[in-house]
Amino acid sequence: MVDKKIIEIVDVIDTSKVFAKLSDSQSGGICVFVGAVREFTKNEKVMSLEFEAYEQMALREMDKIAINAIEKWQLNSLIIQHAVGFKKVEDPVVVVGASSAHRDACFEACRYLIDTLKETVPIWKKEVFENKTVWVSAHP
Amino acid sequence: MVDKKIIEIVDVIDTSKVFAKLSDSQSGGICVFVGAVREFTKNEKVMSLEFEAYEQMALREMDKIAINAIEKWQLNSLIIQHAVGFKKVEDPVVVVGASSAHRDACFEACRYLIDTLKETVPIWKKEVFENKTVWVSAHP
Amino acid sequence: MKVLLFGIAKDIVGSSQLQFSEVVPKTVLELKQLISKTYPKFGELSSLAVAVNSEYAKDDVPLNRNDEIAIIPPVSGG
Amino acid sequence: MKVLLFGIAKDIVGSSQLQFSEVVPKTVLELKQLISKTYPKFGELSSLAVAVNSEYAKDDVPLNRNDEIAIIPPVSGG
Repeated sequence: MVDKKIIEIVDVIDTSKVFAKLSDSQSGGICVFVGAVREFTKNEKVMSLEFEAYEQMALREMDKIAINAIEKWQLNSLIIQHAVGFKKVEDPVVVVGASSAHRDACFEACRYLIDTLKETVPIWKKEVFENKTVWVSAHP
Repeated sequence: MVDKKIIEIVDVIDTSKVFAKLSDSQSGGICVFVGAVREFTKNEKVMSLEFEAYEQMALREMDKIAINAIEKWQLNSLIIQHAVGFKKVEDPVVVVGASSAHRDACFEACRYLIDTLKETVPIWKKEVFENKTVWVSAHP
Repeated sequence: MKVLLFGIAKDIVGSSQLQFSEVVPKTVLELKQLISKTYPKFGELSSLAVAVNSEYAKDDVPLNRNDEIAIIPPVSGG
Repeated sequence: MKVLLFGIAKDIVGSSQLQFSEVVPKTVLELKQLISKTYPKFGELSSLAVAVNSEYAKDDVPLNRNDEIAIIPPVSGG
Protein backbone atom coordinates (compact mmCIF):
# COMPACT_ATOMS: atom_id res chain seq x y z
CA MET A 1 0.00 0.00 0.00
CA VAL A 2 1.16 3.48 -0.84
CA ASP A 3 -1.01 5.14 1.83
CA LYS A 4 -0.75 8.79 0.86
CA LYS A 5 -3.27 10.97 2.70
CA ILE A 6 -4.12 14.62 2.08
CA ILE A 7 -6.52 16.30 4.54
CA GLU A 8 -6.93 20.05 4.17
CA ILE A 9 -9.14 23.04 4.78
CA VAL A 10 -8.26 25.66 2.20
CA ASP A 11 -9.42 29.03 0.92
CA VAL A 12 -9.44 27.93 -2.71
CA ILE A 13 -9.68 24.41 -4.13
CA ASP A 14 -7.54 23.69 -7.16
CA THR A 15 -9.14 20.78 -9.01
CA SER A 16 -6.39 20.65 -11.62
CA LYS A 17 -3.94 18.90 -9.29
CA VAL A 18 -6.25 16.29 -7.79
CA PHE A 19 -5.53 13.35 -10.07
CA ALA A 20 -1.80 13.98 -10.02
CA LYS A 21 -1.94 13.88 -6.22
CA LEU A 22 -3.86 10.58 -6.16
CA SER A 23 -1.82 8.86 -8.83
CA ASP A 24 0.55 6.07 -7.84
CA SER A 25 2.02 2.93 -9.37
CA GLN A 26 -0.24 0.55 -7.41
CA SER A 27 -3.58 2.08 -8.41
CA GLY A 28 -5.59 1.03 -11.43
CA GLY A 29 -8.49 3.26 -10.39
CA ILE A 30 -8.93 6.78 -9.05
CA CYS A 31 -12.39 8.10 -8.18
CA VAL A 32 -12.93 11.74 -7.26
CA PHE A 33 -16.03 13.69 -6.31
CA VAL A 34 -16.15 17.48 -6.43
CA GLY A 35 -18.98 19.40 -4.82
CA ALA A 36 -19.64 22.81 -6.33
CA VAL A 37 -21.96 25.77 -5.86
CA ARG A 38 -25.23 25.41 -7.79
CA GLU A 39 -27.01 28.45 -9.12
CA PHE A 40 -30.42 27.47 -7.79
CA THR A 41 -31.64 25.96 -4.53
CA LYS A 42 -35.32 25.04 -4.58
CA ASN A 43 -35.81 27.45 -7.49
CA GLU A 44 -34.24 30.35 -5.64
CA LYS A 45 -31.21 32.00 -7.18
CA VAL A 46 -28.12 31.71 -5.01
CA MET A 47 -25.78 34.72 -5.00
CA SER A 48 -23.00 32.98 -3.09
CA LEU A 49 -22.30 30.50 -0.33
CA GLU A 50 -20.30 31.16 2.78
CA PHE A 51 -18.50 28.28 4.49
CA GLU A 52 -17.33 28.37 8.05
CA ALA A 53 -15.34 25.60 9.75
CA TYR A 54 -14.43 24.69 13.30
CA GLU A 55 -11.10 24.03 11.72
CA GLN A 56 -9.24 22.05 14.34
CA MET A 57 -12.15 19.69 14.94
CA ALA A 58 -13.06 19.50 11.24
CA LEU A 59 -9.55 18.30 10.40
CA ARG A 60 -9.78 15.66 13.13
CA GLU A 61 -13.13 14.42 11.86
CA MET A 62 -11.86 14.38 8.29
CA ASP A 63 -8.87 12.39 9.44
CA LYS A 64 -11.09 9.83 11.18
CA ILE A 65 -13.09 9.37 7.99
CA ALA A 66 -9.87 8.99 6.02
CA ILE A 67 -8.40 6.39 8.36
CA ASN A 68 -11.63 4.36 8.29
CA ALA A 69 -11.79 4.45 4.51
CA ILE A 70 -8.13 3.56 3.96
CA GLU A 71 -8.50 0.55 6.22
CA LYS A 72 -11.86 -0.63 4.92
CA TRP A 73 -11.07 -0.34 1.22
CA GLN A 74 -7.29 -0.79 1.24
CA LEU A 75 -6.81 2.55 -0.46
CA ASN A 76 -3.47 3.67 -1.78
CA SER A 77 -4.04 7.43 -1.85
CA LEU A 78 -6.79 9.61 -0.46
CA ILE A 79 -7.71 13.27 -0.48
CA ILE A 80 -10.29 15.28 1.48
CA GLN A 81 -10.22 19.03 0.90
CA HIS A 82 -12.86 21.50 1.98
CA ALA A 83 -12.96 25.18 1.17
CA VAL A 84 -13.98 27.96 3.55
CA GLY A 85 -15.07 31.56 2.96
CA PHE A 86 -17.31 33.00 0.27
CA LYS A 87 -17.85 30.90 -2.84
CA LYS A 88 -19.68 31.89 -5.98
CA VAL A 89 -21.67 29.77 -8.45
CA GLU A 90 -19.54 26.96 -10.03
CA ASP A 91 -16.75 27.27 -7.46
CA PRO A 92 -15.61 23.91 -6.08
CA VAL A 93 -16.22 23.68 -2.34
CA VAL A 94 -15.23 20.12 -1.51
CA VAL A 95 -13.04 17.45 -3.07
CA VAL A 96 -12.92 13.84 -1.93
CA GLY A 97 -11.06 11.13 -3.78
CA ALA A 98 -9.34 7.81 -3.46
CA SER A 99 -7.13 5.49 -5.48
CA SER A 100 -7.05 1.72 -5.25
CA ALA A 101 -5.88 -1.33 -7.16
CA HIS A 102 -9.33 -1.97 -8.65
CA ARG A 103 -12.27 0.32 -9.27
CA ASP A 104 -14.87 -1.06 -6.86
CA ALA A 105 -12.87 0.09 -3.85
CA CYS A 106 -12.24 3.65 -4.98
CA PHE A 107 -15.87 4.18 -6.04
CA GLU A 108 -17.27 2.91 -2.76
CA ALA A 109 -14.69 4.80 -0.72
CA CYS A 110 -15.34 8.04 -2.57
CA ARG A 111 -19.05 7.80 -1.87
CA TYR A 112 -18.39 7.03 1.78
CA LEU A 113 -16.04 9.99 2.09
CA ILE A 114 -18.54 12.58 0.88
CA ASP A 115 -21.55 11.06 2.65
CA THR A 116 -19.75 10.86 5.98
CA LEU A 117 -18.14 14.28 5.63
CA LYS A 118 -21.59 15.80 5.21
CA GLU A 119 -22.81 14.06 8.36
CA THR A 120 -20.01 14.59 10.82
CA VAL A 121 -17.50 17.28 9.85
CA PRO A 122 -18.16 20.60 11.64
CA ILE A 123 -18.43 22.88 8.64
CA TRP A 124 -21.39 25.17 8.04
CA LYS A 125 -22.80 26.59 4.86
CA LYS A 126 -24.79 29.80 4.60
CA GLU A 127 -26.72 30.40 1.40
CA VAL A 128 -26.81 34.03 0.36
CA PHE A 129 -29.92 34.87 -1.67
CA GLU A 130 -30.86 38.26 -3.01
CA ASN A 131 -32.99 39.18 0.02
CA LYS A 132 -31.95 36.80 2.78
CA THR A 133 -29.33 34.39 4.11
CA VAL A 134 -29.99 30.84 5.30
CA TRP A 135 -27.78 28.48 7.32
CA VAL A 136 -28.35 25.22 5.45
CA SER A 137 -29.94 22.33 7.40
CA ALA A 138 -30.13 24.39 10.60
CA HIS A 139 -33.89 24.01 10.90
CA PRO A 140 -36.11 20.93 10.46
CA MET B 1 -29.96 20.93 -18.50
CA VAL B 2 -26.60 22.09 -19.75
CA ASP B 3 -25.93 18.89 -21.73
CA LYS B 4 -22.25 19.26 -22.58
CA LYS B 5 -20.75 16.05 -23.96
CA ILE B 6 -17.09 15.25 -24.64
CA ILE B 7 -16.29 11.93 -26.35
CA GLU B 8 -12.70 11.45 -27.45
CA ILE B 9 -9.98 8.97 -28.30
CA VAL B 10 -6.66 10.65 -27.66
CA ASP B 11 -2.96 9.89 -27.55
CA VAL B 12 -2.48 11.49 -24.14
CA ILE B 13 -5.05 12.12 -21.42
CA ASP B 14 -4.72 15.38 -19.54
CA THR B 15 -6.42 14.91 -16.18
CA SER B 16 -5.78 18.50 -15.11
CA LYS B 17 -8.60 19.87 -17.27
CA VAL B 18 -11.32 17.34 -16.47
CA PHE B 19 -13.13 19.15 -13.68
CA ALA B 20 -13.01 22.47 -15.50
CA LYS B 21 -14.64 20.76 -18.48
CA LEU B 22 -17.42 19.22 -16.37
CA SER B 23 -18.15 22.31 -14.31
CA ASP B 24 -21.35 24.26 -14.92
CA SER B 25 -23.73 26.45 -12.96
CA GLN B 26 -26.42 23.75 -12.62
CA SER B 27 -24.24 21.06 -11.10
CA GLY B 28 -23.71 20.55 -7.39
CA GLY B 29 -21.80 17.32 -7.97
CA ILE B 30 -19.11 16.12 -10.35
CA CYS B 31 -17.86 12.53 -10.22
CA VAL B 32 -14.87 11.39 -12.25
CA PHE B 33 -13.14 8.04 -12.58
CA VAL B 34 -9.64 7.71 -14.01
CA GLY B 35 -8.22 4.33 -14.95
CA ALA B 36 -4.45 4.13 -14.90
CA VAL B 37 -1.69 1.61 -15.56
CA ARG B 38 -0.84 -0.50 -12.52
CA GLU B 39 2.65 -1.78 -11.98
CA PHE B 40 1.61 -5.35 -11.23
CA THR B 41 -0.96 -7.72 -12.76
CA LYS B 42 -1.32 -10.98 -10.81
CA ASN B 43 2.10 -10.35 -9.26
CA GLU B 44 3.78 -9.91 -12.61
CA LYS B 45 5.55 -6.65 -13.28
CA VAL B 46 4.04 -4.74 -16.22
CA MET B 47 6.50 -2.84 -18.41
CA SER B 48 3.82 -1.01 -20.38
CA LEU B 49 0.37 -1.33 -21.89
CA GLU B 50 -0.53 -0.88 -25.50
CA PHE B 51 -4.03 0.23 -26.42
CA GLU B 52 -5.55 -0.20 -29.83
CA ALA B 53 -8.98 1.10 -30.85
CA TYR B 54 -11.36 0.52 -33.73
CA GLU B 55 -11.70 4.23 -33.55
CA GLN B 56 -14.78 4.97 -35.59
CA MET B 57 -16.83 2.25 -33.90
CA ALA B 58 -15.38 2.99 -30.46
CA LEU B 59 -16.52 6.60 -30.71
CA ARG B 60 -19.99 5.44 -31.73
CA GLU B 61 -20.23 3.02 -28.82
CA MET B 62 -18.95 5.68 -26.41
CA ASP B 63 -21.58 8.05 -27.74
CA LYS B 64 -24.35 5.51 -27.17
CA ILE B 65 -23.22 5.05 -23.58
CA ALA B 66 -23.14 8.81 -23.13
CA ILE B 67 -26.63 9.35 -24.54
CA ASN B 68 -28.06 6.60 -22.33
CA ALA B 69 -26.42 8.03 -19.23
CA ILE B 70 -27.42 11.64 -19.91
CA GLU B 71 -31.03 10.58 -20.33
CA LYS B 72 -31.18 8.17 -17.42
CA TRP B 73 -29.50 10.42 -14.84
CA GLN B 74 -30.35 13.86 -16.22
CA LEU B 75 -26.69 14.75 -16.45
CA ASN B 76 -25.51 18.25 -17.19
CA SER B 77 -22.03 17.49 -18.48
CA LEU B 78 -20.29 14.26 -19.39
CA ILE B 79 -16.86 13.16 -20.53
CA ILE B 80 -15.53 9.88 -21.91
CA GLN B 81 -11.91 9.91 -23.04
CA HIS B 82 -9.80 6.88 -23.87
CA ALA B 83 -6.12 6.86 -24.70
CA VAL B 84 -4.46 4.75 -27.37
CA GLY B 85 -0.83 3.76 -27.95
CA PHE B 86 1.83 2.75 -25.45
CA LYS B 87 1.25 3.71 -21.81
CA LYS B 88 3.63 3.30 -18.92
CA VAL B 89 2.94 2.68 -15.24
CA GLU B 90 0.81 5.46 -13.66
CA ASP B 91 -0.29 6.89 -17.01
CA PRO B 92 -4.03 7.59 -17.20
CA VAL B 93 -5.69 5.48 -19.90
CA VAL B 94 -9.36 6.30 -19.49
CA VAL B 95 -11.41 9.13 -18.00
CA VAL B 96 -15.15 9.02 -17.47
CA GLY B 97 -17.06 11.67 -15.58
CA ALA B 98 -20.41 13.35 -15.17
CA SER B 99 -21.93 16.35 -13.47
CA SER B 100 -25.45 16.60 -12.10
CA ALA B 101 -27.57 18.68 -9.75
CA HIS B 102 -27.15 16.22 -6.86
CA ARG B 103 -24.48 13.65 -6.13
CA ASP B 104 -26.42 10.40 -6.44
CA ALA B 105 -26.83 10.86 -10.18
CA CYS B 106 -23.21 11.63 -11.01
CA PHE B 107 -21.88 8.76 -8.88
CA GLU B 108 -24.21 6.22 -10.46
CA ALA B 109 -23.64 7.57 -13.95
CA CYS B 110 -19.86 7.52 -13.55
CA ARG B 111 -19.93 3.90 -12.49
CA TYR B 112 -22.20 3.01 -15.40
CA LEU B 113 -19.92 4.79 -17.86
CA ILE B 114 -16.78 2.85 -16.94
CA ASP B 115 -18.54 -0.51 -16.50
CA THR B 116 -20.29 -0.25 -19.86
CA LEU B 117 -17.23 1.10 -21.65
CA LYS B 118 -15.27 -1.96 -20.54
CA GLU B 119 -18.00 -4.25 -21.87
CA THR B 120 -18.84 -2.78 -25.23
CA VAL B 121 -16.31 -0.30 -26.58
CA PRO B 122 -13.96 -1.88 -29.16
CA ILE B 123 -10.64 -1.05 -27.56
CA TRP B 124 -7.98 -3.64 -26.81
CA LYS B 125 -5.22 -3.68 -24.26
CA LYS B 126 -1.97 -5.61 -24.56
CA GLU B 127 0.10 -6.07 -21.42
CA VAL B 128 3.81 -5.98 -22.08
CA PHE B 129 5.76 -7.99 -19.50
CA GLU B 130 9.48 -8.54 -19.45
CA ASN B 131 9.31 -11.80 -21.41
CA LYS B 132 5.91 -11.83 -23.10
CA THR B 133 2.91 -9.84 -24.24
CA VAL B 134 -0.72 -10.69 -23.45
CA TRP B 135 -3.93 -9.37 -25.02
CA VAL B 136 -6.07 -8.85 -21.90
CA SER B 137 -9.29 -10.89 -21.62
CA ALA B 138 -8.71 -12.55 -24.99
CA HIS B 139 -8.73 -16.07 -23.54
CA PRO B 140 -11.07 -17.66 -20.99
CA MET C 1 -15.74 28.89 31.15
CA LYS C 2 -15.54 29.77 27.46
CA VAL C 3 -17.72 28.18 24.75
CA LEU C 4 -17.00 28.55 21.03
CA LEU C 5 -19.90 29.27 18.67
CA PHE C 6 -20.18 28.53 14.96
CA GLY C 7 -22.65 28.95 12.12
CA ILE C 8 -26.18 29.73 13.21
CA ALA C 9 -25.15 29.44 16.88
CA LYS C 10 -22.94 32.47 16.40
CA ASP C 11 -25.85 34.35 14.80
CA ILE C 12 -28.28 33.41 17.59
CA VAL C 13 -25.94 34.61 20.32
CA GLY C 14 -24.53 37.49 18.30
CA SER C 15 -20.96 36.57 19.21
CA SER C 16 -18.37 33.94 18.36
CA GLN C 17 -18.07 32.84 21.96
CA LEU C 18 -19.96 32.63 25.22
CA GLN C 19 -18.44 33.22 28.63
CA PHE C 20 -19.86 31.53 31.74
CA SER C 21 -18.62 32.94 35.04
CA GLU C 22 -21.42 32.70 37.64
CA VAL C 23 -23.56 29.73 36.64
CA VAL C 24 -21.09 27.24 35.13
CA PRO C 25 -22.51 24.09 33.47
CA LYS C 26 -20.95 20.90 34.82
CA THR C 27 -21.90 18.57 31.96
CA VAL C 28 -22.72 18.72 28.26
CA LEU C 29 -26.41 18.33 29.13
CA GLU C 30 -26.29 21.25 31.54
CA LEU C 31 -24.62 23.40 28.91
CA LYS C 32 -27.32 22.54 26.36
CA GLN C 33 -30.07 23.30 28.85
CA LEU C 34 -28.47 26.56 29.87
CA ILE C 35 -28.03 27.96 26.38
CA SER C 36 -31.49 26.78 25.27
CA LYS C 37 -33.00 28.59 28.26
CA THR C 38 -31.04 31.80 27.63
CA TYR C 39 -31.48 31.67 23.84
CA PRO C 40 -34.77 29.90 23.02
CA LYS C 41 -33.87 29.84 19.32
CA PHE C 42 -31.49 26.94 20.02
CA GLY C 43 -34.61 24.89 20.69
CA GLU C 44 -35.75 25.44 17.10
CA LEU C 45 -32.68 23.85 15.51
CA SER C 46 -32.74 20.41 13.83
CA SER C 47 -30.11 19.21 16.28
CA LEU C 48 -27.63 20.54 18.76
CA ALA C 49 -24.31 18.92 19.60
CA VAL C 50 -21.42 19.85 21.84
CA ALA C 51 -17.75 19.18 21.23
CA VAL C 52 -15.25 18.90 24.05
CA ASN C 53 -11.62 19.18 23.02
CA SER C 54 -12.58 18.78 19.37
CA GLU C 55 -14.57 15.58 19.88
CA TYR C 56 -18.33 15.14 19.83
CA ALA C 57 -19.37 14.72 23.47
CA LYS C 58 -22.41 12.90 24.87
CA ASP C 59 -24.76 14.54 27.36
CA ASP C 60 -23.10 13.01 30.43
CA VAL C 61 -19.57 14.16 29.60
CA PRO C 62 -18.28 16.48 32.37
CA LEU C 63 -16.98 19.93 31.46
CA ASN C 64 -13.80 21.33 32.92
CA ARG C 65 -12.60 24.90 32.92
CA ASN C 66 -9.63 24.12 30.68
CA ASP C 67 -11.55 22.13 28.08
CA GLU C 68 -12.08 23.61 24.66
CA ILE C 69 -15.87 23.55 24.45
CA ALA C 70 -17.89 24.27 21.30
CA ILE C 71 -21.56 24.38 20.33
CA ILE C 72 -22.08 22.40 17.11
CA PRO C 73 -25.30 23.33 15.31
CA PRO C 74 -26.42 21.07 12.40
CA VAL C 75 -23.44 20.70 10.08
CA SER C 76 -23.82 21.42 6.37
CA GLY C 77 -20.44 21.07 4.74
CA GLY C 78 -19.88 19.59 1.31
CA MET D 1 -14.71 -8.43 -49.38
CA LYS D 2 -12.42 -6.76 -46.87
CA VAL D 3 -12.50 -7.50 -43.13
CA LEU D 4 -10.73 -5.32 -40.55
CA LEU D 5 -8.79 -7.01 -37.76
CA PHE D 6 -7.90 -5.67 -34.33
CA GLY D 7 -6.09 -6.75 -31.18
CA ILE D 8 -5.42 -10.46 -30.97
CA ALA D 9 -7.30 -11.03 -34.24
CA LYS D 10 -4.60 -9.06 -36.02
CA ASP D 11 -1.91 -11.16 -34.32
CA ILE D 12 -3.62 -14.46 -35.21
CA VAL D 13 -3.92 -13.57 -38.88
CA GLY D 14 -0.65 -11.64 -39.00
CA SER D 15 -2.27 -8.74 -40.80
CA SER D 16 -4.61 -5.85 -40.06
CA GLN D 17 -7.11 -7.00 -42.67
CA LEU D 18 -8.42 -10.05 -44.45
CA GLN D 19 -9.45 -10.15 -48.09
CA PHE D 20 -12.07 -12.60 -49.33
CA SER D 21 -12.29 -12.98 -53.08
CA GLU D 22 -13.24 -16.55 -53.94
CA VAL D 23 -15.28 -17.86 -51.00
CA VAL D 24 -17.20 -14.81 -49.77
CA PRO D 25 -19.22 -15.18 -46.53
CA LYS D 26 -22.85 -14.09 -46.91
CA THR D 27 -23.68 -13.60 -43.25
CA VAL D 28 -21.95 -12.80 -39.97
CA LEU D 29 -22.22 -16.46 -39.01
CA GLU D 30 -20.57 -17.60 -42.23
CA LEU D 31 -17.75 -15.15 -41.67
CA LYS D 32 -17.17 -16.44 -38.14
CA GLN D 33 -17.18 -20.03 -39.37
CA LEU D 34 -14.84 -19.28 -42.21
CA ILE D 35 -12.19 -17.52 -40.16
CA SER D 36 -12.40 -20.08 -37.35
CA LYS D 37 -11.80 -22.84 -39.90
CA THR D 38 -8.89 -21.03 -41.52
CA TYR D 39 -7.39 -19.84 -38.23
CA PRO D 40 -8.28 -22.36 -35.47
CA LYS D 41 -6.90 -19.98 -32.81
CA PHE D 42 -10.09 -17.89 -33.14
CA GLY D 43 -11.87 -20.86 -31.55
CA GLU D 44 -9.77 -20.43 -28.42
CA LEU D 45 -10.91 -16.86 -27.71
CA SER D 46 -13.34 -15.96 -24.88
CA SER D 47 -15.74 -14.53 -27.44
CA LEU D 48 -15.84 -13.41 -31.02
CA ALA D 49 -18.01 -10.64 -32.39
CA VAL D 50 -18.42 -9.03 -35.76
CA ALA D 51 -19.22 -5.41 -36.50
CA VAL D 52 -20.91 -4.30 -39.67
CA ASN D 53 -20.65 -0.61 -40.45
CA SER D 54 -19.41 0.10 -36.93
CA GLU D 55 -22.29 -1.69 -35.19
CA TYR D 56 -22.24 -5.04 -33.43
CA ALA D 57 -24.00 -7.47 -35.77
CA LYS D 58 -25.85 -10.67 -34.88
CA ASP D 59 -25.13 -13.95 -36.65
CA ASP D 60 -27.97 -13.61 -39.15
CA VAL D 61 -26.99 -10.16 -40.42
CA PRO D 62 -26.16 -10.31 -44.16
CA LEU D 63 -22.82 -9.03 -45.40
CA ASN D 64 -22.51 -6.86 -48.48
CA ARG D 65 -19.42 -6.05 -50.45
CA ASN D 66 -19.55 -2.36 -49.54
CA ASP D 67 -20.06 -2.87 -45.82
CA GLU D 68 -17.26 -2.02 -43.43
CA ILE D 69 -16.78 -5.36 -41.69
CA ALA D 70 -14.61 -5.93 -38.62
CA ILE D 71 -13.70 -8.85 -36.39
CA ILE D 72 -14.11 -7.83 -32.73
CA PRO D 73 -12.16 -10.06 -30.34
CA PRO D 74 -12.89 -9.71 -26.58
CA VAL D 75 -12.62 -6.01 -25.77
CA SER D 76 -10.43 -4.87 -22.90
CA GLY D 77 -10.45 -1.09 -22.79
CA GLY D 78 -10.47 0.96 -19.62
